[in-house]
Amino acid sequence: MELFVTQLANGLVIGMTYALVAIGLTLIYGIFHIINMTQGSLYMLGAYAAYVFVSGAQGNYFVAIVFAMVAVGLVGLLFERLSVRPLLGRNHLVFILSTFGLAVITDNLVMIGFGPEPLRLASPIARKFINVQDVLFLTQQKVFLIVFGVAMIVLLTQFLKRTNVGRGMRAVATDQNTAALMGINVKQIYRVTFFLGAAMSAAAGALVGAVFSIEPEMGNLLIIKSFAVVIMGGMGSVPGAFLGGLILGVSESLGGAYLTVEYKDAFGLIVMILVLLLRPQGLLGRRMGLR
Amino acid sequence: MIELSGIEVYYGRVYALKGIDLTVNEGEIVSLIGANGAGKTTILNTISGLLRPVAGTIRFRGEDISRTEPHRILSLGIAQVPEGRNIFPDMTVRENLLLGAYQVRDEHVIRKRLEQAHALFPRLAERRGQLGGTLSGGEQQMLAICRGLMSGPRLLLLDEPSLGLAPLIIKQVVEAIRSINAGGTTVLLVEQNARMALRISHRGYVLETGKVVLADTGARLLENDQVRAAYLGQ
Amino acid sequence: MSILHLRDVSKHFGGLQALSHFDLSVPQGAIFGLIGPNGSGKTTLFNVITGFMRPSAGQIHFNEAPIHTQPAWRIAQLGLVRTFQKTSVFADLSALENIRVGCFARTRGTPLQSILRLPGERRERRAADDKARRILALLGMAAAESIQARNLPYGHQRHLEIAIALAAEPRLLLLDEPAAGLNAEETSVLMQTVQRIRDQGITVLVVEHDMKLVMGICERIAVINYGQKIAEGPPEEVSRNPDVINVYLGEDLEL
Amino acid sequence: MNAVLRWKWPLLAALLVLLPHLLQGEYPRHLMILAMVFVMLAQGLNLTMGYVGYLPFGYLIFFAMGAYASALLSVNWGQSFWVGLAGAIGLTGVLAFFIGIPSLRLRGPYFAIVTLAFAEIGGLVLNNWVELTRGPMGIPGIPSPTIALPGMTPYRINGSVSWYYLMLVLAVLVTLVCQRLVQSRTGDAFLAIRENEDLAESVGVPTYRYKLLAFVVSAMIAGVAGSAYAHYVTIVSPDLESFYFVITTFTMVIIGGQGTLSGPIVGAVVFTILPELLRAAQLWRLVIFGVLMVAGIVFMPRGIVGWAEEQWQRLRREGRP
Repeated sequence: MELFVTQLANGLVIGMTYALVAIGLTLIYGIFHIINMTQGSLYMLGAYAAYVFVSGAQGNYFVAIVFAMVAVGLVGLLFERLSVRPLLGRNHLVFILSTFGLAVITDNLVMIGFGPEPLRLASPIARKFINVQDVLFLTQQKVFLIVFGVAMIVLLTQFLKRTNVGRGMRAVATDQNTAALMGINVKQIYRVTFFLGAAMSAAAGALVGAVFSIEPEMGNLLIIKSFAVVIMGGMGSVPGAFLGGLILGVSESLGGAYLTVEYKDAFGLIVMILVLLLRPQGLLGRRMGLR
Repeated sequence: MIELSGIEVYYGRVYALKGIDLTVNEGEIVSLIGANGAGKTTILNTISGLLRPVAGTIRFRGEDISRTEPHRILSLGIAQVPEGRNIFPDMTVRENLLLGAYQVRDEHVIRKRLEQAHALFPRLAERRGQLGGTLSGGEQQMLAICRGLMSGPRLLLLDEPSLGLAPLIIKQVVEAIRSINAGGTTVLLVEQNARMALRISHRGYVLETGKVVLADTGARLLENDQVRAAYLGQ
Repeated sequence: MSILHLRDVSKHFGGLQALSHFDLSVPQGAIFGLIGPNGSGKTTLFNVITGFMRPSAGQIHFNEAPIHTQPAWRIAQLGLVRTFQKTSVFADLSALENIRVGCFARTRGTPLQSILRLPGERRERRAADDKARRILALLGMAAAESIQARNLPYGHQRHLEIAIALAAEPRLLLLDEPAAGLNAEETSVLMQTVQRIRDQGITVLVVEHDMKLVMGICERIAVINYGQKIAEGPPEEVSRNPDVINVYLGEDLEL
Repeated sequence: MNAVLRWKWPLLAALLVLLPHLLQGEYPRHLMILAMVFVMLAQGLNLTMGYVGYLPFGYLIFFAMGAYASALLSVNWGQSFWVGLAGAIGLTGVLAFFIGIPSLRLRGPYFAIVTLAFAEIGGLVLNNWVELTRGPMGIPGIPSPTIALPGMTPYRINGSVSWYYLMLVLAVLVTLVCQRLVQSRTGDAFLAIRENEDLAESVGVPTYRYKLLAFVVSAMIAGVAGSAYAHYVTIVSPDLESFYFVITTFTMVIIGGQGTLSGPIVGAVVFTILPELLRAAQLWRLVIFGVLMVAGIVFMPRGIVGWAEEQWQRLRREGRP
């Protein structure tokens, strides 16, 4: 029982990370119809940005999260400028390669700057425990991560639903030309989307970085796993990405505890392959607006 | 109000418009008619800024807008109701209308225009919480027209508003167009249903493969044999 | 005798009925026109005939053989070849290479033969090159042989499209809006080309909204609206049909 | 100039044969050997990516699988290099066939991502099936190949010169197979799929079969490269699928020139040697590759070879008024 509850909680922590990164992926896919391979690197950058803020500038960890989101959001804008905008109108495959190239550059620059060894992102609540009925001992950091993640996702969905720019993003995702006829500045929407997508991943990195350690390669497997999450939840769907992320996180955690530790990383991939193969038409034929 | 002179547009290497000259005066309903592929929609999309002309100028109230971006053109007072309605299917009727008012900052103005829309088509008020994709074709057309009006345009471009609608609904749409025009909005109307369009227009232009072949008052064009020829190749 | 026969063909997408109970017989050796307004189901019909979509119900026979369960490439190899509405060429390949692809259906070399460079394979390929050059010459495009398709003038691209289809040696050629984007002069050249193709014994089914072209060259016309056939007959008869006039000019409403 | 053009093939052949004698020292020869491995890898990738227009993102898993197949056959089961090579080709071919059957129903980015997922799963297997693969430790002690023809004393490939010739022969064979495939009816089908899949299908090309064919041949070529590489470095480990190989191979094809036969060769040679010239910047190697990859995609979409062809044609046009 204890093991189960603990693993479940850990699964939710991991799952929230997947969800945040996957949301970034899904937002960008929704608007550009491209797969942004830098999403894992942005996540890693988020962790390092927070680290620099906390360890380098002696800043507060919670402010560091916001700092990481803004700073990495700006990096996202740079990425959009470098590897997406110049290629608009070209075959979709080039985007996978160009963003992959950027991811390699980013990961290795961080490797050069900070070294390959794992670093610790210090959070004041990383070692404070919450005791739930003597069955579950959780660090406050993990609880905070889940709460913060949920808050981000709620904020984002409300943003998409209620604000003018949010509606504009959904409109551009569905039909760019008609959106332009509504007076929406499509290029501006592009930038907002990349900023938000990057900031979401950065938040995940800054949060999870204080749970585990941070290293330049921490985003490597994440990109394809969050793609799996997006496929499971439905392309372009924010709630779907949230749910898919949690499901994958929990099943990895429980599967890792009860079935196989070695292959837990394969769960999401196998599910994704199955989804894509069993109903490719349903998936590809569906409208891919933001929901 | 708007004047196109010598407009040429290409899709890649294919010419779509070859030297279009046309004017719409303040307060008019002007219709563009012609067979499929004659270039009617292309003219509207060029005015809206979705397409760039390679030659020619478009003047709107004296200002050259032929190189202006779509969102700026809207803010100058030109709104387009696109062909096929292009309602955002995953958004509610209300959200669709709000998108039409994307550039309007003043809440009061938005509320007033929503009321006007609901007055124009009471059906939309009933359906305000429903998703756009679940509306019938007629309701979608009503929504599209109102969405176009939400920005408070001086010139409304209507692309095939009767497409695929039952005669009864077409009548409602026509009534709406007339009342919009009576309210002071200039209308440029593209239609396949030439008889309907010409009946309600002050003037009309007949297009054939990217060129204007006839221009006259609506009533006179209705009687013209060349109009039939343009459609039926007789 | 009819070369293509559709019986009770329907196609729906979810709740949308794109084609309903469509019957059609295309006589051997004819130039047959299919017209209808935008969104009437013409292109769906084309896709269903050529195997790019499966009909939801009904049967399609080509030369007496059922084809509605065959994949598109097999239907093409049987001799039913189509063109596309939007210009469809192999943009980065030269004109000659484009047509050589068209020869694919009429050559037999296997990948293994290719790797081993067996003499038969090479002979076949030279023959395909010769055929491609002949077709280019026929269309007056011999000089364009090594020019990339994307760099050809638009009229030539549309001709190249037909050339690719001809290289596949069709018995029935389906042309999807071949005159779209052509000017009057180019259209009249196209009309002559279509007639020449038919004179070689190839049946032609052409979808167009340019009524002049259809009226000018088709012996028989079917009119489709809302996925249903509303009229069929010789051009003069069809153009006097009140239903057709309503579809094209709009219903005469009391306003 | 024309004389050079007429003699280019014999000249090139002579150069390639004499190269290990012109280059003294183990290290330059090692680089040439490595370049040949990359020529094979790049040619294989180019077949699917450049000619058919599908991006097999997880391509490097076939390199790793080929290497492991060969290593296991020779180390665990005492087979010769040649059996190992055949085993590598067989295994990668079968794997690609079964991965390709479902994956190739997907188009565009979905295909790329699914192959990547398969590759990740493959990587997990290599890392975790410890009884067979020894996990991250890898399999050391892979023997050198021996050439034994009837009536001849077995000749052991040993030392950089003989390794160079073996790799050269393999790379030339691979290139020949690619050349013959793409300059044939099969190649017409490949290009047609890349340019316009629907149009290809409409003139009778069974596009699915040909995509599968290209994918399987690509994988088998990676298998050959993997097998030969394993025996050359005498150890295999899951690193064969690492970022280093992925980014290197993709950059070679992209910058060399996709959809050309010489592009992958140019790319492989340049990008094997270039990093060595930048040895001071060892640390920066992957960054530089990344920059080149992005810059290549943005500014030189047709690669060095494509660019050179354009320049050549322009020169010819200008030379002939």
